[in-house]
Amino acid sequence: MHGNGHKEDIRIGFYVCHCGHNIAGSLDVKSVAEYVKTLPGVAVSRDYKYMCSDPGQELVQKDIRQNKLNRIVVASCSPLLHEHTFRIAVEKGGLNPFYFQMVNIRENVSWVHTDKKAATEKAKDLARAAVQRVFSHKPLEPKHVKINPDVLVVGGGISGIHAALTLANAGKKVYLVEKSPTIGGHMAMFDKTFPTLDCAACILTPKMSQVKNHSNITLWSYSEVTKVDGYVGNYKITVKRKPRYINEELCVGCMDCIEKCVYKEGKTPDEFNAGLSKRKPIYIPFPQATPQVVLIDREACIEFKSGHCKKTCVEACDRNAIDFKQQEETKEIEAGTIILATGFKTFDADKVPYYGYGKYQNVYTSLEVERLVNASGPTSGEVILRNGKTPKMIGIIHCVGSRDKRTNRWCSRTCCMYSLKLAHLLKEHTDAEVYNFYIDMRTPGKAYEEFYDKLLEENVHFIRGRVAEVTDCAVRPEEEGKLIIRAEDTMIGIVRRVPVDMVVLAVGMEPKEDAQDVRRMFNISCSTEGFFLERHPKLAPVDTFTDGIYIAGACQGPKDIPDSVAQAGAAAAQALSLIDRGEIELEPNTAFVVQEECSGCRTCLTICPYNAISRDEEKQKAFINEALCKGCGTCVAACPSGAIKQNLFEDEMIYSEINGLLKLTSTECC
Amino acid sequence: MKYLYYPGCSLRSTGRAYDESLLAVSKKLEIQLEEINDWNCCGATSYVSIDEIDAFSLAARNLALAELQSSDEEVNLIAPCSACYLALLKTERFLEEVPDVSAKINSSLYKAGLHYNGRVNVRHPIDVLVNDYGLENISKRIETPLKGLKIACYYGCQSLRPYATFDDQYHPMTMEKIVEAIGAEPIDWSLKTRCCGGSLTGTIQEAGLRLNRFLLKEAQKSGAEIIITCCPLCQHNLECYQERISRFYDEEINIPVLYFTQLMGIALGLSEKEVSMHRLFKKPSLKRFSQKGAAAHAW
Amino acid sequence: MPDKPKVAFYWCASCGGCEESVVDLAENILAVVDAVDIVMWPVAMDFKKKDVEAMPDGSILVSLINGAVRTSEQEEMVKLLRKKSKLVIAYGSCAHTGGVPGLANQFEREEVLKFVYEDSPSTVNPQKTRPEIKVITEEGTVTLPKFFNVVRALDQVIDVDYYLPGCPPTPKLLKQALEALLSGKMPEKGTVLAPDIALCDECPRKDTKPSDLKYTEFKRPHAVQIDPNLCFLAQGIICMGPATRAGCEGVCISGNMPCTGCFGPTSRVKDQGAKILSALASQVEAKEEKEIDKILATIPDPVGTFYRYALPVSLLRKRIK
Amino acid sequence: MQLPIPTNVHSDESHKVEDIKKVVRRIKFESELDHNFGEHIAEKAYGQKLLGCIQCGTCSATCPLSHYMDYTPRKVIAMTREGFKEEVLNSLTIWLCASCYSCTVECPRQIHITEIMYALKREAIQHGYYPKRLTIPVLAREFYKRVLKDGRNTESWVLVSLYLHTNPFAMIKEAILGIKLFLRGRLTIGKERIKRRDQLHAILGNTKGGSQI
Amino acid sequence: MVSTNEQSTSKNSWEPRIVAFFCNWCTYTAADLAGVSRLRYSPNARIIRVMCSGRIDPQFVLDAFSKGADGVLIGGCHPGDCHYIEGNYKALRRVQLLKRMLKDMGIEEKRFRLEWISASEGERVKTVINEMTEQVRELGPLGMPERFADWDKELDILEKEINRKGETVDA
Repeated sequence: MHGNGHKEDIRIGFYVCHCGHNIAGSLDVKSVAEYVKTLPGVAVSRDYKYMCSDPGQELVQKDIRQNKLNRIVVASCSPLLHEHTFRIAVEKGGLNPFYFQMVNIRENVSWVHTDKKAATEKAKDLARAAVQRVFSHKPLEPKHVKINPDVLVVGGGISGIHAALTLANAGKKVYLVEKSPTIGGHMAMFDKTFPTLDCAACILTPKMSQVKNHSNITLWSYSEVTKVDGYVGNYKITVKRKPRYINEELCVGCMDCIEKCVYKEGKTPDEFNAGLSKRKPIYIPFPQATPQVVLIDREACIEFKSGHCKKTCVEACDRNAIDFKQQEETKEIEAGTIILATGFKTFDADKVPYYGYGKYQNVYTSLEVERLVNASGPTSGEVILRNGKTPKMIGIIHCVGSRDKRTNRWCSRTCCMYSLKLAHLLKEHTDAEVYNFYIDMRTPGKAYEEFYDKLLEENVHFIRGRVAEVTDCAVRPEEEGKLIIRAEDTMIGIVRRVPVDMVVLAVGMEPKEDAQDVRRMFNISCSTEGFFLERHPKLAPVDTFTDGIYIAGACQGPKDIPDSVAQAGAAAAQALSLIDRGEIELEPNTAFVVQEECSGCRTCLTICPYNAISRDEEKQKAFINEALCKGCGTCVAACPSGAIKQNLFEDEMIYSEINGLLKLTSTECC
Repeated sequence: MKYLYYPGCSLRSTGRAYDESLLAVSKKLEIQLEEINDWNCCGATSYVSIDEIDAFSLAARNLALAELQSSDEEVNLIAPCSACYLALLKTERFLEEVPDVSAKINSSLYKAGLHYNGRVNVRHPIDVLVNDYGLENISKRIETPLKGLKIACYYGCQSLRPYATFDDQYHPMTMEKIVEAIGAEPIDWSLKTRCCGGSLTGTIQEAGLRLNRFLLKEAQKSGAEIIITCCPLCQHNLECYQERISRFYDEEINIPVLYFTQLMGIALGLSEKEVSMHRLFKKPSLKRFSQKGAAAHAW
Repeated sequence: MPDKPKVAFYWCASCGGCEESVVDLAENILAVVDAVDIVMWPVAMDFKKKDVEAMPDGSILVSLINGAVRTSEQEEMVKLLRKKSKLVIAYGSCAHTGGVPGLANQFEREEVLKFVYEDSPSTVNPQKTRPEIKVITEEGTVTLPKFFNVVRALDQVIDVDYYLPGCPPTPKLLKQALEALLSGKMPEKGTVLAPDIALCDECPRKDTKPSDLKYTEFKRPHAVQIDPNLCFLAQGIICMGPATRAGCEGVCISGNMPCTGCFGPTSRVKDQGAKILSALASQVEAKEEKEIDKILATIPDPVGTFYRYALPVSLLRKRIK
Repeated sequence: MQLPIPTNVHSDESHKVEDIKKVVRRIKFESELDHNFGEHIAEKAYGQKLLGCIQCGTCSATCPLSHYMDYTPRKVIAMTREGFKEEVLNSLTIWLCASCYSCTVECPRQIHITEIMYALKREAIQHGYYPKRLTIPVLAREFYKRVLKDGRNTESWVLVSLYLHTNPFAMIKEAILGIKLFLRGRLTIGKERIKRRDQLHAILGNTKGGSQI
Repeated sequence: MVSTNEQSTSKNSWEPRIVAFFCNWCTYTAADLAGVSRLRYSPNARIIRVMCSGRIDPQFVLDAFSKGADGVLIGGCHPGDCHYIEGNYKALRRVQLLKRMLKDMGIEEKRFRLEWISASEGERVKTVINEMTEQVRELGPLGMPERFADWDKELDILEKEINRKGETVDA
């Protein structure tokens, strides 16, 4: 049991945390502490209620001083949560913070095992591994990097706009990159916003023009990020600026060119009107589009298709802003932090054929209805169906593409509320009978439940039951020519057939098509559903696992406008806090080549993903640039003669962990 | 092309026309069907209602027999009746995916000196015709294209649900493709997988008849001249109760209900007798095609 | 010759090449013979076991033992020499890391015997005769040593002070070792008496290895025309150099043959085979599992290639049944 | 149009009308529930998902027969989950299920509702709850017996015994249809039988399910 | 070289021991998620955290086996998702060759497994650990340390014989 005589006099302090009942309820913390006390090198072994609390940390510091401890092991939660906390505590106690190792007996043990005996055994094994590991720990200095104060915001919906403005108002330079020709996102398409029913455009457009006019914001619409290099504080981003075939500086948005286009009528489905109207090849998405610049759709424009257009648009433009030869541009920018606010897409109703979208012309998606009731929409706010009639009976189907394991299993959070809003607006516009078919009514927001009350009092029908089918097969004369909605009225316990003139599908929110590509590019993770994954669901909701990259809005999960704005503000604040600190401490887990041991075989050179390893031609040996090394350790594993080492993850440390886990004490290895 | 063939009980009684026409069509298309020796009832839906393991074991015996009869690495077994198709398919699934059920079935088989290795692939004749034989090859052999004949394809429940493997569960199109391949015109209607009530016509007739009435009316309304189906029980229900439905509901219902194989046979130049039209209550009027057919035949 | 230090040479499971290498000291051998008193050298001199047994414990300055340990006789002899010697040097790859005989650890004893006495293509043995461990004749009882199931490096049987690596060790290394020994300037116990750096360090083709090497295929030396001036790995030929200790001065390389790893790993490496595997596999130019396997399939015998000399001291030691 | 009164529906309906007129005290005490019932059925039907039902009613709305059921399929799931064993096993619902699998493929929680119905039917038989003169279980039983005996189902024989056991008068009505079928060779008098009935008897009846009927 | 276990493992109380190397960014995070989600899985795996699956040296795998692990599990990010661009591909390549080598050395394939588990796949951590525990349990103990001890029994026979002879002489 003794051994290690050849080592320096190691005095380990071991602490096992109860974490209230979280750990102590599922394993015997006392016996873990007692067991560890018997291990070589352990001078102090204690259990304590909450190690991360101030008294817990002070306990460690006091022990370091009084018991001359020179290694600390804490068995508590995941190192991803509290490793930093304890390192600081160790440092305050007067030890190098890297003389510390954390044992995860909560997420990896107490929360996942029910057999108390087995859990205790496992905790002991993990503790022994850590105790043996710290023998080979070395004092290290953390790496510091400077933070470039400029910020990149990706996505110009309400979240991106709000984050960009917050940062710009704080005096930071912001690049706002938006994929589509205008900022505004989904919110710009909405008519009214729940529960206050204030007009979306009225509250959004002022913010859009602030973005355009802010001296600290560089707005690049119709642009996409194509490459991200670098690391926290020093990101290098490549942006592709797609050609609009309009000189952005010259165009004033007078729209004369659109007027004069050889197409008298639009032929292309208008994206902004959810395809309910047609636009011309030269167009501006909507009157308040920002920037207020037109663009030409290459796919639709005769000049691009045949080269034989009269180019009446060019004639019409007295500022000579039209430029058919415009090329795609590639811009490089540098930013210290990045906020991703790339938004969501609505569920594709084609995937649920039983609701007849695309088959029956009077089945609409909620987004289409937003445009239909909008005064600036294709019908100037008049609710006229595709068959030219005004509906007298309307059915709104909730949870389309939500809460369904065959499509999307999550609740999209906004549909209940916007369905209520649409029910109100449709009733207001048409005086029709409106039926809501819902599974559960979810109104958990400020003044939301009150809005539901209002709708109930407006005598909107609420049928609790998921719709099985929308069909035109009539079984009664009164059903002829109608769309029949079949659902069980679960409150009453009877199946109902409700014939309506218009069906509204309350489509859910899902990750954008390119969410996976975006997250790869920015090196962040996605949750199973495909939304961007936050660092911690409660405590770090806008952080990601990559330092300096934050997420805001519906790209993180379904969210309504108030939540998106709140999150955008939070993301901006996180970025600001980093920028104002000026620098960030990085894990010193970099690799280094022991010069006298390197044979210069070049194996590592081919492997490093960051080109951090170069060859010193004079010495004929490899050399690792610490600033470029990110600490993956791939070269260490590959070095055939064991000449590369990784701080915090040296071979010896891992071997001693393996030994410890397999119930071998350090004397028994090798 | 060679397949093992599991006709099932219905095809030996109410569904004889299905059996005979399928065999005739297969012969014409040079698809060899070899009947499983001494096959037994698949268990259908009734058996599962009483004893699950017995039901699976019944079906599994057929699978085991099929394996005995073929040395192919993958034994393709055609089960034309929807209930048989599902019962066999489901047994295959459970054998593969539910270990405790699988153990019980295997021990039952063992008691009978049988063993099942999982080599059988249960196939629906539509699947085989469309995916193995190929629509193009069918088209090539058409002698009497049934041009302009409007057909409602009715799939019923169990050929597709819940384990549809060869077509979409909601909007199946394979039978329509066959209809197109033989030159006829499939009509679009939305009830092609709606239930016909199964044995309810015999047990709770009001319920059964109402379901069938709905189907028949909708098919007629959609302009179909003929309904074709791939299930003996569906065919029986849709065809044999028309008179009663007309009487009950006091409305005219009159539409021939054929097995899809019967219609195919006609298009392939087989005679009405060969595809067992004489077994139907209501023969379709295909006279306008017969001239051409006869000519081709004589040739 | 009471003043001269006593030296013993002994061989176990080996090919005799190590003995040859001692003779390869050429004229230097005379100096050695002059300086020491050889008390045991089965290959060259007629000393008996009992002569050694008669010596006091620790009276031999150094025993240089080559070969792996495979039989009970070898075990007995090395244990005897250990007792009588102040120092034991494991001489050559077989004693150091198990060597080529150690590859027999891919098989069970019975498999080996069966192959040798029955199945090998050059064997004619219809009666399936096997040597008997004990044969009683009129003249007396003749015994054969027990043939172990496991081949071992020397330090897996006795305590070893130093290692002279190589198959065989070079005369230069032996000379250096003997000089150090006689002058009493030996390093820390357990040291391998060769540079603790990989062979590439002294490889004559070092500069010809590209820095962006990726493997799309591995080639076997006999199957290709080998470029005499280009790094073997750059030619797709497996060379153990990066994972093998230096000290041989690249003799194989100079003979236009890749390193096969006889000097064993550096002191930082626990398992030579695993390390070269890691290095080579990391550089395979493929991302799809199937593609990777296709490229790696061009290494027909990974164990035989990566552990040619070091299977008995590898982490797994021997194939399990 | 006035619907004809169902001739051969088990006439529970009339009772119900009276029930409503009567003042009936309706309450369920926890002690009357079988709290293991839900999990028991979930296990049987390989449908742990049963417990994940959100009571949306898609099954009921998609069911072609829910109009005839005493409890909609959704209710049956809720009652099963909560342990209303008596009511569930006594219900008409489980016997009306025609195994069309619509609910199974439409369920947003992917609950294997059809399998649950089968499990409930078996449970009802095992516990002697099944309505002995209701046509559906009788058909199942007669079918079961026929196959147990011969290995194959001869439809004519099954139907005859069905009517004999339930409503002999209905047979007269069905006779015309029977004759029509017979004339077209679609009903046989002889019984279909397999040869190796010994195998069949070895295979069947190893579990106790069938012995309950 | 020969090591003994502190707690002797009798045959019937034997529990598989799996050493799991998880990368910090995906699989370790997924294991944390499994914890936060209170998923229950078998306690047979012991996790060692490394920054990237590319850090995993084949020596670690062999070392774990030789020290008594019955199975070794490596968890990394899905292809294309590596936090360090391509570390997981390097891990995959090594694993593919190592698998072959282990097979040649007589170690059953199911004792060594590489899994891609992303940060959000807590459920997968549970499934994989449960699955592997059961597979290894079926295979039984690998017991390399015990095998080493067993192999080395042939060595001491001679010595024992000599000693025994000595004893009889003494007697």
